Amino acid sequence: MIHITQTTIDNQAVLESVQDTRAGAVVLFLGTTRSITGDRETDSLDYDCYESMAIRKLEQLEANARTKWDVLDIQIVHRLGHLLPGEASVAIAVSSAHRGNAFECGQWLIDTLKEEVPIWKKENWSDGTHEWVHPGMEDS
Amino acid sequence: MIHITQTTIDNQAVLESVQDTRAGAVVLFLGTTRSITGDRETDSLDYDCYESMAIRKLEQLEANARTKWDVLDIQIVHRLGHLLPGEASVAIAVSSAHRGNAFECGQWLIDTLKEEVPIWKKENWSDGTHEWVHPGMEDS
Amino acid sequence: MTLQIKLFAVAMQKAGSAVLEVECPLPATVDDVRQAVLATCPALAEVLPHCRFALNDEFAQDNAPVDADSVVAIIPPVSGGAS
Amino acid sequence: MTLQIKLFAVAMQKAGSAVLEVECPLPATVDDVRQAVLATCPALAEVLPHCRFALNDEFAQDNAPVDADSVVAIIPPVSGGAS
Repeated sequence: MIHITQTTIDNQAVLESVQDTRAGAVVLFLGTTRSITGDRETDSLDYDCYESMAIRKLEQLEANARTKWDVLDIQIVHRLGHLLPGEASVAIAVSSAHRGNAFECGQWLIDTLKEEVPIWKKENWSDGTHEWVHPGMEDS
Repeated sequence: MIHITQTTIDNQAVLESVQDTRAGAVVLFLGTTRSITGDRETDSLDYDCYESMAIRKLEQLEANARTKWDVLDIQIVHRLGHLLPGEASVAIAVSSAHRGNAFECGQWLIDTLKEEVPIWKKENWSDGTHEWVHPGMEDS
Repeated sequence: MTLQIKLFAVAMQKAGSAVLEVECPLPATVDDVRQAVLATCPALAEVLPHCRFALNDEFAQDNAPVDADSVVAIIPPVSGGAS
Repeated sequence: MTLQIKLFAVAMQKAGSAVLEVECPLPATVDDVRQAVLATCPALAEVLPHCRFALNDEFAQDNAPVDADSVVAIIPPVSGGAS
Protein backbone atom coordinates (compact mmCIF):
# COMPACT_ATOMS: atom_id res chain seq x y z
CA MET A 1 0.00 0.00 0.00
CA ILE A 2 1.04 3.59 -0.51
CA HIS A 3 0.07 6.64 1.49
CA ILE A 4 0.70 10.37 1.36
CA THR A 5 0.20 12.08 4.69
CA GLN A 6 0.47 15.52 6.26
CA THR A 7 1.13 14.16 9.74
CA THR A 8 3.87 12.35 11.64
CA ILE A 9 4.67 8.90 10.25
CA ASP A 10 3.79 6.14 12.73
CA ASN A 11 6.76 3.76 12.40
CA GLN A 12 5.14 0.99 14.38
CA ALA A 13 1.98 1.12 12.25
CA VAL A 14 4.13 0.93 9.10
CA LEU A 15 5.93 -2.13 10.45
CA GLU A 16 2.70 -3.81 11.49
CA SER A 17 1.10 -3.14 8.10
CA VAL A 18 3.59 -5.50 6.37
CA GLN A 19 3.41 -8.30 8.92
CA ASP A 20 2.79 -11.69 7.39
CA THR A 21 2.90 -15.15 8.95
CA ARG A 22 5.21 -16.25 6.14
CA ALA A 23 7.68 -13.37 6.76
CA GLY A 24 11.15 -14.10 8.13
CA ALA A 25 12.42 -10.59 7.49
CA VAL A 26 11.16 -7.02 7.60
CA VAL A 27 13.27 -4.11 6.39
CA LEU A 28 12.20 -0.57 7.27
CA PHE A 29 13.82 2.48 5.69
CA LEU A 30 13.29 5.94 7.17
CA GLY A 31 14.40 9.08 5.38
CA THR A 32 15.02 11.60 8.13
CA THR A 33 15.63 15.34 8.19
CA ARG A 34 19.26 16.22 8.80
CA SER A 35 19.82 19.36 10.86
CA ILE A 36 23.37 19.66 9.54
CA THR A 37 24.35 19.34 5.86
CA GLY A 38 28.03 20.05 5.33
CA ASP A 39 28.51 23.26 7.33
CA ARG A 40 24.94 24.56 6.96
CA GLU A 41 22.19 24.20 9.50
CA THR A 42 18.57 23.42 8.65
CA ASP A 43 15.73 24.94 10.68
CA SER A 44 12.99 23.05 8.86
CA LEU A 45 11.91 21.56 5.55
CA ASP A 46 8.78 21.97 3.44
CA TYR A 47 7.70 19.18 1.10
CA ASP A 48 5.58 19.93 -1.96
CA CYS A 49 4.00 17.34 -4.21
CA TYR A 50 2.19 16.91 -7.52
CA GLU A 51 -0.23 14.66 -5.74
CA SER A 52 -2.20 12.89 -8.48
CA MET A 53 1.02 12.02 -10.33
CA ALA A 54 2.89 11.12 -7.13
CA ILE A 55 0.20 8.61 -6.18
CA ARG A 56 0.29 7.13 -9.68
CA LYS A 57 4.08 6.83 -9.61
CA LEU A 58 4.12 5.36 -6.10
CA GLU A 59 1.56 2.75 -7.16
CA GLN A 60 3.69 1.89 -10.21
CA LEU A 61 6.74 1.68 -7.94
CA GLU A 62 5.06 -0.83 -5.66
CA ALA A 63 3.74 -2.89 -8.59
CA ASN A 64 7.15 -2.95 -10.30
CA ALA A 65 8.90 -3.96 -7.09
CA ARG A 66 6.51 -6.87 -6.65
CA THR A 67 7.39 -8.16 -10.11
CA LYS A 68 11.13 -7.81 -9.45
CA TRP A 69 11.36 -9.42 -6.00
CA ASP A 70 9.55 -12.22 -4.20
CA VAL A 71 8.25 -10.12 -1.32
CA LEU A 72 5.17 -10.52 0.83
CA ASP A 73 4.11 -6.95 1.44
CA ILE A 74 5.22 -3.37 0.80
CA GLN A 75 4.23 -0.17 2.56
CA ILE A 76 5.35 3.27 1.38
CA VAL A 77 4.38 6.39 3.33
CA HIS A 78 5.53 9.85 2.24
CA ARG A 79 4.93 12.85 4.41
CA LEU A 80 4.33 16.35 3.02
CA GLY A 81 4.27 19.80 4.55
CA HIS A 82 6.48 21.24 7.26
CA LEU A 83 9.08 18.98 8.90
CA LEU A 84 11.52 19.63 11.72
CA PRO A 85 15.01 18.11 12.00
CA GLY A 86 14.89 14.47 13.08
CA GLU A 87 11.43 13.87 11.63
CA ALA A 88 10.95 11.24 8.92
CA SER A 89 9.76 12.37 5.49
CA VAL A 90 9.42 8.87 4.10
CA ALA A 91 9.03 5.34 5.44
CA ILE A 92 9.31 2.20 3.32
CA ALA A 93 8.72 -1.24 4.80
CA VAL A 94 9.14 -4.56 2.99
CA SER A 95 8.44 -8.04 4.35
CA SER A 96 9.68 -11.23 2.74
CA ALA A 97 10.34 -14.86 3.56
CA HIS A 98 14.11 -14.30 3.24
CA ARG A 99 16.06 -11.19 4.06
CA GLY A 100 18.00 -10.64 0.83
CA ASN A 101 14.82 -9.77 -1.07
CA ALA A 102 13.64 -7.36 1.61
CA PHE A 103 16.94 -5.44 1.64
CA GLU A 104 17.27 -5.26 -2.16
CA CYS A 105 13.65 -4.33 -2.71
CA GLY A 106 13.71 -1.63 -0.01
CA GLN A 107 16.82 -0.04 -1.44
CA TRP A 108 15.46 -0.11 -4.99
CA LEU A 109 12.19 1.48 -3.82
CA ILE A 110 13.85 4.46 -2.16
CA ASP A 111 16.41 4.90 -4.97
CA THR A 112 13.67 4.90 -7.60
CA LEU A 113 11.25 6.98 -5.53
CA LYS A 114 13.88 9.70 -5.41
CA GLU A 115 14.08 9.79 -9.21
CA GLU A 116 10.51 9.21 -10.31
CA VAL A 117 8.02 10.51 -7.75
CA PRO A 118 7.21 14.23 -8.06
CA ILE A 119 7.82 15.39 -4.50
CA TRP A 120 10.11 18.31 -3.73
CA LYS A 121 11.87 19.59 -0.66
CA LYS A 122 12.57 23.19 0.33
CA GLU A 123 15.38 23.76 2.82
CA ASN A 124 14.70 26.53 5.30
CA TRP A 125 18.26 27.34 6.38
CA SER A 126 19.05 28.74 9.80
CA ASP A 127 20.42 31.91 8.15
CA GLY A 128 16.85 32.75 7.05
CA THR A 129 17.25 31.78 3.39
CA HIS A 130 15.09 29.20 1.61
CA GLU A 131 16.06 26.93 -1.23
CA TRP A 132 14.25 24.29 -3.31
CA VAL A 133 16.44 21.20 -3.60
CA HIS A 134 16.78 19.83 -7.13
CA PRO A 135 19.53 17.25 -7.63
CA GLY A 136 21.72 18.10 -10.61
CA MET A 137 20.48 21.70 -10.66
CA GLU A 138 22.66 23.20 -7.94
CA ASP A 139 23.98 25.87 -10.31
CA SER A 140 20.59 27.33 -11.17
CA MET B 1 25.10 -0.62 21.36
CA ILE B 2 24.22 -4.27 21.68
CA HIS B 3 21.63 -5.93 23.87
CA ILE B 4 20.46 -9.42 24.64
CA THR B 5 16.95 -9.55 26.05
CA GLN B 6 14.38 -12.08 27.22
CA THR B 7 11.43 -9.82 26.43
CA THR B 8 9.62 -8.37 23.41
CA ILE B 9 11.81 -6.10 21.28
CA ASP B 10 10.55 -2.50 21.31
CA ASN B 11 10.95 -1.44 17.67
CA GLN B 12 10.34 2.21 18.34
CA ALA B 13 12.96 2.30 21.10
CA VAL B 14 15.46 0.63 18.77
CA LEU B 15 14.78 3.26 16.09
CA GLU B 16 15.04 6.12 18.58
CA SER B 17 18.32 4.79 19.96
CA VAL B 18 20.11 5.45 16.66
CA GLN B 19 18.65 8.91 16.04
CA ASP B 20 21.24 11.51 15.22
CA THR B 21 20.84 15.09 14.00
CA ARG B 22 23.27 14.30 11.17
CA ALA B 23 21.27 11.26 10.01
CA GLY B 24 19.48 11.31 6.66
CA ALA B 25 18.71 7.60 6.72
CA VAL B 26 17.79 4.90 9.20
CA VAL B 27 17.54 1.25 8.20
CA LEU B 28 15.87 -1.21 10.57
CA PHE B 29 16.02 -4.95 10.03
CA LEU B 30 13.70 -7.29 11.93
CA GLY B 31 14.15 -11.04 11.89
CA THR B 32 10.68 -12.44 12.50
CA THR B 33 9.33 -15.88 13.31
CA ARG B 34 7.69 -17.55 10.33
CA SER B 35 4.70 -19.72 11.16
CA ILE B 36 5.05 -21.56 7.85
CA THR B 37 8.35 -22.92 6.48
CA GLY B 38 7.81 -24.87 3.29
CA ASP B 39 4.86 -27.10 4.18
CA ARG B 40 5.56 -27.27 7.93
CA GLU B 41 3.91 -25.18 10.59
CA THR B 42 5.75 -23.69 13.58
CA ASP B 43 4.02 -23.40 16.95
CA SER B 44 6.89 -21.57 18.62
CA LEU B 45 10.66 -21.16 18.76
CA ASP B 46 13.15 -21.33 21.60
CA TYR B 47 16.43 -19.43 21.36
CA ASP B 48 19.47 -20.56 23.31
CA CYS B 49 22.71 -18.64 23.61
CA TYR B 50 26.31 -18.92 24.82
CA GLU B 51 25.90 -15.54 26.39
CA SER B 52 29.42 -14.38 27.30
CA MET B 53 30.68 -15.29 23.82
CA ALA B 54 27.60 -13.91 22.09
CA ILE B 55 28.08 -10.53 23.75
CA ARG B 56 31.76 -10.55 22.78
CA LYS B 57 30.96 -11.43 19.16
CA LEU B 58 28.17 -8.85 18.93
CA GLU B 59 30.53 -6.16 20.25
CA GLN B 60 33.14 -7.18 17.66
CA LEU B 61 30.44 -7.11 14.99
CA GLU B 62 29.47 -3.53 15.83
CA ALA B 63 33.11 -2.40 16.02
CA ASN B 64 33.97 -4.03 12.67
CA ALA B 65 30.92 -2.49 10.99
CA ARG B 66 31.94 0.96 12.18
CA THR B 67 35.36 0.54 10.56
CA LYS B 68 33.82 -0.66 7.28
CA TRP B 69 31.07 1.96 6.83
CA ASP B 70 30.67 5.61 7.65
CA VAL B 71 27.64 5.23 9.90
CA LEU B 72 26.45 7.32 12.81
CA ASP B 73 25.01 4.73 15.16
CA ILE B 74 24.25 1.02 15.37
CA GLN B 75 21.85 -0.84 17.63
CA ILE B 76 21.63 -4.63 17.74
CA VAL B 77 19.06 -6.36 19.96
CA HIS B 78 18.74 -10.14 20.06
CA ARG B 79 15.94 -11.79 21.93
CA LEU B 80 16.26 -15.19 23.63
CA GLY B 81 13.78 -17.64 25.10
CA HIS B 82 10.35 -18.57 23.84
CA LEU B 83 8.95 -16.78 20.74
CA LEU B 84 5.62 -17.08 19.00
CA PRO B 85 5.07 -16.72 15.24
CA GLY B 86 5.24 -13.07 14.13
CA GLU B 87 7.52 -12.01 16.96
CA ALA B 88 10.95 -10.57 16.20
CA SER B 89 14.03 -12.47 17.37
CA VAL B 90 16.48 -9.79 16.30
CA ALA B 91 16.42 -6.08 15.48
CA ILE B 92 19.29 -4.20 13.87
CA ALA B 93 19.12 -0.44 13.31
CA VAL B 94 21.73 1.67 11.53
CA SER B 95 21.70 5.44 11.04
CA SER B 96 23.90 7.26 8.55
CA ALA B 97 24.11 10.54 6.69
CA HIS B 98 23.41 8.77 3.39
CA ARG B 99 21.27 5.74 2.80
CA GLY B 100 23.68 3.46 0.90
CA ASN B 101 25.85 2.99 3.97
CA ALA B 102 22.89 2.22 6.21
CA PHE B 103 21.55 -0.46 3.86
CA GLU B 104 24.93 -2.12 3.25
CA CYS B 105 25.95 -2.02 6.89
CA GLY B 106 22.61 -3.41 8.08
CA GLN B 107 22.74 -6.29 5.64
CA TRP B 108 26.35 -7.12 6.53
CA LEU B 109 25.48 -7.07 10.24
CA ILE B 110 22.67 -9.60 9.97
CA ASP B 111 24.58 -11.80 7.49
CA THR B 112 27.62 -11.92 9.77
CA LEU B 113 25.59 -12.25 12.96
CA LYS B 114 24.04 -15.39 11.54
CA GLU B 115 27.49 -16.94 11.02
CA GLU B 116 29.47 -15.74 14.01
CA VAL B 117 27.23 -15.17 17.04
CA PRO B 118 26.55 -18.32 19.11
CA ILE B 119 22.77 -18.21 19.32
CA TRP B 120 20.65 -21.18 18.33
CA LYS B 121 17.03 -21.71 17.48
CA LYS B 122 14.84 -24.72 18.24
CA GLU B 123 11.73 -25.16 16.10
CA ASN B 124 8.71 -26.47 17.97
CA TRP B 125 6.70 -27.85 15.07
CA SER B 126 2.93 -28.08 15.17
CA ASP B 127 3.16 -31.90 14.90
CA GLY B 128 4.68 -31.93 18.39
CA THR B 129 8.28 -32.57 17.34
CA HIS B 130 11.21 -30.30 18.24
CA GLU B 131 14.35 -29.64 16.25
CA TRP B 132 17.47 -27.56 16.75
CA VAL B 133 18.23 -25.63 13.57
CA HIS B 134 21.85 -25.84 12.41
CA PRO B 135 22.50 -24.62 8.87
CA GLY B 136 24.52 -27.13 6.87
CA MET B 137 23.72 -29.92 9.33
CA GLU B 138 20.27 -30.93 8.10
CA ASP B 139 21.38 -34.54 7.58
CA SER B 140 22.46 -35.11 11.16
CA MET C 1 -5.10 27.07 -27.92
CA THR C 2 -4.41 28.21 -24.34
CA LEU C 3 -2.71 25.56 -22.21
CA GLN C 4 -2.70 25.68 -18.40
CA ILE C 5 0.64 24.32 -17.25
CA LYS C 6 1.21 23.17 -13.68
CA LEU C 7 4.40 24.40 -12.01
CA PHE C 8 6.11 23.09 -8.89
CA ALA C 9 9.01 23.88 -6.58
CA VAL C 10 11.72 26.01 -8.24
CA ALA C 11 9.67 26.37 -11.45
CA MET C 12 6.75 27.76 -9.45
CA GLN C 13 9.15 30.01 -7.56
CA LYS C 14 10.77 31.40 -10.74
CA ALA C 15 7.45 31.94 -12.51
CA GLY C 16 5.78 33.35 -9.39
CA SER C 17 2.72 31.17 -9.93
CA ALA C 18 1.53 27.56 -9.66
CA VAL C 19 -0.06 27.70 -13.11
CA LEU C 20 1.32 29.20 -16.31
CA GLU C 21 -0.94 29.98 -19.25
CA VAL C 22 0.72 29.64 -22.65
CA GLU C 23 -0.60 30.00 -26.16
CA CYS C 24 0.34 27.09 -28.38
CA PRO C 25 -1.23 26.09 -31.70
CA LEU C 26 -2.37 22.46 -31.84
CA PRO C 27 -1.38 19.86 -32.91
CA ALA C 28 1.79 20.26 -30.86
CA THR C 29 4.46 18.15 -29.22
CA VAL C 30 5.97 18.48 -25.76
CA ASP C 31 8.91 20.23 -27.37
CA ASP C 32 6.59 22.78 -28.98
CA VAL C 33 5.07 23.46 -25.55
CA ARG C 34 8.54 23.80 -24.04
CA GLN C 35 9.37 26.51 -26.60
CA ALA C 36 6.07 28.27 -25.92
CA VAL C 37 6.78 28.21 -22.17
CA LEU C 38 10.19 29.81 -22.72
CA ALA C 39 8.68 32.50 -24.94
CA THR C 40 5.95 33.26 -22.38
CA CYS C 41 8.07 33.12 -19.23
CA PRO C 42 11.78 33.86 -19.76
CA ALA C 43 12.29 33.53 -15.99
CA LEU C 44 12.15 29.75 -16.52
CA ALA C 45 15.04 29.74 -19.03
CA GLU C 46 17.59 28.70 -16.45
CA VAL C 47 15.66 25.83 -14.89
CA LEU C 48 13.65 24.44 -17.82
CA PRO C 49 16.55 22.47 -19.39
CA HIS C 50 16.71 20.47 -16.13
CA CYS C 51 12.99 19.73 -16.04
CA ARG C 52 10.89 16.91 -17.48
CA PHE C 53 7.34 17.37 -18.76
CA ALA C 54 4.42 15.27 -17.64
CA LEU C 55 1.24 14.63 -19.63
CA ASN C 56 -1.72 13.24 -17.70
CA ASP C 57 0.40 12.33 -14.67
CA GLU C 58 3.03 10.44 -16.67
CA PHE C 59 6.49 11.55 -17.84
CA ALA C 60 6.42 12.44 -21.55
CA GLN C 61 9.10 12.45 -24.26
CA ASP C 62 9.81 15.63 -26.24
CA ASN C 63 8.01 14.23 -29.29
CA ALA C 64 4.86 13.16 -27.40
CA PRO C 65 1.67 14.77 -28.80
CA VAL C 66 -0.15 17.32 -26.65
CA ASP C 67 -3.86 17.71 -27.22
CA ALA C 68 -6.56 20.02 -25.89
CA ASP C 69 -7.39 17.66 -23.00
CA SER C 70 -3.79 17.05 -21.88
CA VAL C 71 -2.92 17.85 -18.29
CA VAL C 72 0.54 19.37 -18.69
CA ALA C 73 3.02 19.79 -15.86
CA ILE C 74 6.66 20.80 -15.55
CA ILE C 75 8.56 18.42 -13.26
CA PRO C 76 11.85 19.74 -11.81
CA PRO C 77 14.35 17.13 -10.58
CA VAL C 78 12.69 15.48 -7.60
CA SER C 79 14.11 15.58 -4.10
CA GLY C 80 11.52 13.74 -2.06
CA GLY C 81 12.32 10.63 -0.12
CA ALA C 82 15.35 10.65 2.12
CA SER C 83 17.02 13.90 3.09
CA MET D 1 43.57 -33.15 33.31
CA THR D 2 39.75 -33.03 33.46
CA LEU D 3 38.24 -30.44 31.12
CA GLN D 4 34.69 -29.14 31.52
CA ILE D 5 33.32 -28.55 28.01
CA LYS D 6 30.25 -26.41 27.43
CA LEU D 7 27.63 -27.84 25.07
CA PHE D 8 24.77 -26.05 23.32
CA ALA D 9 21.77 -26.80 21.14
CA VAL D 10 22.05 -30.10 19.25
CA ALA D 11 25.34 -30.98 20.97
CA MET D 12 23.70 -30.56 24.36
CA GLN D 13 20.73 -32.58 23.15
CA LYS D 14 22.86 -35.47 21.85
CA ALA D 15 25.06 -35.57 24.96
CA GLY D 16 22.10 -35.13 27.30
CA SER D 17 23.96 -32.47 29.30
CA ALA D 18 25.10 -28.85 29.12
CA VAL D 19 28.59 -29.77 30.30
CA LEU D 20 30.76 -32.68 29.26
CA GLU D 21 33.75 -33.76 31.35
CA VAL D 22 36.61 -35.25 29.37
CA GLU D 23 40.04 -36.48 30.39
CA CYS D 24 42.79 -35.01 28.24
CA PRO D 25 46.52 -34.90 29.05
CA LEU D 26 48.01 -31.40 28.75
CA PRO D 27 49.62 -29.82 26.79
CA ALA D 28 46.90 -30.38 24.21
CA THR D 29 45.46 -28.74 21.11
CA VAL D 30 41.82 -28.21 20.17
CA ASP D 31 42.14 -31.26 17.91
CA ASP D 32 43.33 -33.38 20.85
CA VAL D 33 40.29 -32.23 22.83
CA ARG D 34 38.03 -33.04 19.90
CA GLN D 35 39.36 -36.63 19.87
CA ALA D 36 38.89 -36.89 23.63
CA VAL D 37 35.30 -35.66 23.30
CA LEU D 38 34.57 -38.33 20.68
CA ALA D 39 36.10 -41.04 22.85
CA THR D 40 34.11 -39.91 25.90
CA CYS D 41 30.77 -39.27 24.19
CA PRO D 42 30.20 -41.28 20.98
CA ALA D 43 26.71 -39.74 20.75
CA LEU D 44 28.43 -36.58 19.44
CA ALA D 45 30.11 -38.39 16.52
CA GLU D 46 27.49 -37.31 14.03
CA VAL D 47 27.39 -33.62 14.91
CA LEU D 48 30.96 -32.87 15.98
CA PRO D 49 32.40 -32.62 12.44
CA HIS D 50 29.99 -29.70 11.85
CA CYS D 51 30.94 -27.86 15.06
CA ARG D 52 33.61 -25.30 15.81
CA PHE D 53 35.42 -25.08 19.14
CA ALA D 54 35.68 -21.91 21.18
CA LEU D 55 38.40 -21.13 23.70
CA ASN D 56 37.72 -18.29 26.12
CA ASP D 57 34.74 -17.01 24.10
CA GLU D 58 36.60 -16.90 20.78
CA PHE D 59 36.58 -19.37 17.88
CA ALA D 60 39.76 -21.50 17.92
CA GLN D 61 41.64 -23.35 15.20
CA ASP D 62 42.33 -27.08 15.52
CA ASN D 63 45.97 -26.44 16.37
CA ALA D 64 45.26 -23.84 19.09
CA PRO D 65 46.75 -24.76 22.49
CA VAL D 66 44.35 -25.66 25.31
CA ASP D 67 45.56 -25.09 28.83
CA ALA D 68 44.20 -25.77 32.28
CA ASP D 69 42.47 -22.37 32.48
CA SER D 70 40.85 -22.51 29.04
CA VAL D 71 37.08 -22.17 28.86
CA VAL D 72 36.22 -24.72 26.18
CA ALA D 73 32.91 -24.77 24.30
CA ILE D 74 31.54 -26.68 21.34
CA ILE D 75 29.74 -24.34 18.92
CA PRO D 76 27.29 -25.95 16.50
CA PRO D 77 26.41 -23.98 13.35
CA VAL D 78 24.52 -20.92 14.56
CA SER D 79 20.95 -20.15 13.60
CA GLY D 80 20.19 -16.99 15.52
CA GLY D 81 19.20 -13.79 13.82
CA ALA D 82 16.44 -13.91 11.27
CA SER D 83 14.17 -16.88 11.01
